[in-house]
Amino acid sequence: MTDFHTFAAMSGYGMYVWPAYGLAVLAYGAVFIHALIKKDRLKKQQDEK
Amino acid sequence: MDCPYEGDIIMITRFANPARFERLAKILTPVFAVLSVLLLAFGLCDALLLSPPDYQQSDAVRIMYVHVPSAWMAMMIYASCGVAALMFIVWKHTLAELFLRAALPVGAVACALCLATGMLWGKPMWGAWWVWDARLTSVLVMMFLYIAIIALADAFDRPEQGGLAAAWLTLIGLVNLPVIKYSVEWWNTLHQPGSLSSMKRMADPALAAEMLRPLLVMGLGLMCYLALVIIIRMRTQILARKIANASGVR
Amino acid sequence: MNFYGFSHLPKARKGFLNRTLSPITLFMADLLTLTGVTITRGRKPLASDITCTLPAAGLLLLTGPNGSGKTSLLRAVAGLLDAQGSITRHANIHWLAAQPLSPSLETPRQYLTYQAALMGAGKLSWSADPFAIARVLDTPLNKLSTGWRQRVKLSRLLCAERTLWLLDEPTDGLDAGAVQALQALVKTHRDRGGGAIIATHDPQFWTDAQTLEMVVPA
Amino acid sequence: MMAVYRHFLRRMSRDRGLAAQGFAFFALSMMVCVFTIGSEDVLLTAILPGLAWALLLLSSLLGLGDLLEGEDLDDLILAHKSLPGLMAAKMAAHFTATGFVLALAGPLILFVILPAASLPVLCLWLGFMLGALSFSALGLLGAALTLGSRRNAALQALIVMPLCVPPLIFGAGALAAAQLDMGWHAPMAFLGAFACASLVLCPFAAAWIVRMKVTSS
Repeated sequence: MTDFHTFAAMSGYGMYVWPAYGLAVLAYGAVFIHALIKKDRLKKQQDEK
Repeated sequence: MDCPYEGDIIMITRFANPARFERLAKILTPVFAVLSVLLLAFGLCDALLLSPPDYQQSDAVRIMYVHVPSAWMAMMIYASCGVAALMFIVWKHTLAELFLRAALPVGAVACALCLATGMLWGKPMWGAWWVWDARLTSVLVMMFLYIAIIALADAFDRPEQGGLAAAWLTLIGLVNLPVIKYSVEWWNTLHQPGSLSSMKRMADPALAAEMLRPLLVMGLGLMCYLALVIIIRMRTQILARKIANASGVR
Repeated sequence: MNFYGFSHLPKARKGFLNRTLSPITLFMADLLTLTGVTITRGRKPLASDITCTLPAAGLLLLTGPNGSGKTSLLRAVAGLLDAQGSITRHANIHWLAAQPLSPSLETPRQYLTYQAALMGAGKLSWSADPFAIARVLDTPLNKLSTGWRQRVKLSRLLCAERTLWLLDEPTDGLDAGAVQALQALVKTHRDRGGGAIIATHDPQFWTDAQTLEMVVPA
Repeated sequence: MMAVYRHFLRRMSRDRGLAAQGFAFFALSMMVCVFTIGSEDVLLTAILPGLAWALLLLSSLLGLGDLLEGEDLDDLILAHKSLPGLMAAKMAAHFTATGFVLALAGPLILFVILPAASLPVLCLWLGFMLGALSFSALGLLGAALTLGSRRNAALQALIVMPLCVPPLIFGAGALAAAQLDMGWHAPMAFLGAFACASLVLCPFAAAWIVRMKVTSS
């Protein structure tokens, strides 16, 4: 438990390090998911025809 | 006729054919998917757990492993867009336009992340979210250029014209970016010569091998990942054009 | 233009319609050849596979419903629109678009001087005035009616000497007198060996002309 | 070519309306800034010259909407003059209608507001002239790029402003250096170089873009 806490604390910089990684995961993930959703929607549109 | 460039032109048109691109993309998609999962998984572990904290910045240095790859990708995507723009203007390859439209928003996201993570790194290190440093300012200008190009590409009733205008602006930006970077650097040395040297040390520390490794792995992983995204986006656009052609709407 | 003996003609000529009526084409040859011309707008073909020639002193009417590509074909002939097939121009052209002049603060004199300068004709001098615009020459365009602005636009034909006239809906907004003046002007032009292509919905105004009936693509 | 330029200028300035508007915009913005910053001489001397540069850029964006739009581009393309030359005439018309007037009048406004001793006259005028020239050249490029688009004005600002960063930095840098009694010739030389390069290149690029846009439509 303490191991996890020290890891999460990032020697006091946790409030900067984790948002940085969080933002990156969110933004890059969103780009990927957005691309997939758009593709699926078009695929469906094509299949309907 | 004896044309020394014939081979090159054939090479270019070979891959500029959307059907051939589809075939290539079908092979590349799984390759990039697997590579990016492996590299990013290992890179994240390495960046967060295995690599040592910096002796000066301690664990805050771990922001570097998302910040620097984002900066690389923002620049690399802009450079490749510049090449695509040139190809589109000179040869009018549809695929070049597709690449531009697919890659620019991705590059803008990378650029925005570079700025955001940079701010998150700057606050604990320099005590300020934003410093008017040469490097930061020129990346900010690049961000605005990305936004301008994307806005321009979508601002026309006729999409071909949007693509053409966007290609031109990309090319002009490609010429102008070094000028901007240079002017900003020059401006900065006039006003605050102190911060530049210290900033340089922070941005390019003489990296130890244990820190260089996660950086490179993350960089490569991000490159594969974004290449995957761009390929998916390009295929989506090809699909959209096919549907538009089939329904007779231009 | 050297081939047709234009070079010895001075570029700017004072009131050329009054002074000389020398032939402007020395060889009675074709002014324009279209071979298999196809125009696509977006991905939709507009005019497909058009082949025709315009002889010296010829008049070609482009007729057809809206959207059949009359304007696009004229623009392609003028070199303002990319087209497939071959378009060979043996003459210099005069292009008059269908859009009416914008009602700006400019006077017709200023506008025509500008047009003459743009077409490399040097200073404008008015000795021929078929459209009777002399009395409005210094009235700003925004004070003129549409019909008068159209007359001013047509007067551009006198600003510089060109062999092939491309006129898009030239009779729009004209009264009977002005239409007659235009007919007379085109006739004089043709008598001297010049040619014209006119896109129009009123083919009855023109006699002794070839007609190209354009159709709306399916 | 003079007749063509005069026509462009008439179209641009709508019988000197644009120049007056640009001047009024410049002066009014200056006044608003003084009201918000406060009227202490030290503060104004430090801030206003740099601000004048920013306002010069903003006011030279004013005339861009009408620069190519509404003009009959067909006539320009078919003209018996080179299209880059005509584009250069457009650029010159834009400069005379907006930048030139402001480059003359802007420093005058500063002289009125600020203590005269603190202002480097030559640097101010030269910089404003060269800066306004480069803004007009880049503005022409922006107008060519946005030709035929929707939501024109905002887009033009978005495109032109990032491109205008170098002349802005060089010009404001020269001014700041001159105010501090440091050498301002180097930044001014850079500004001149940028102005020359953009004056030569932008008409060609704009001509290419305009021709491509018209003929491919």
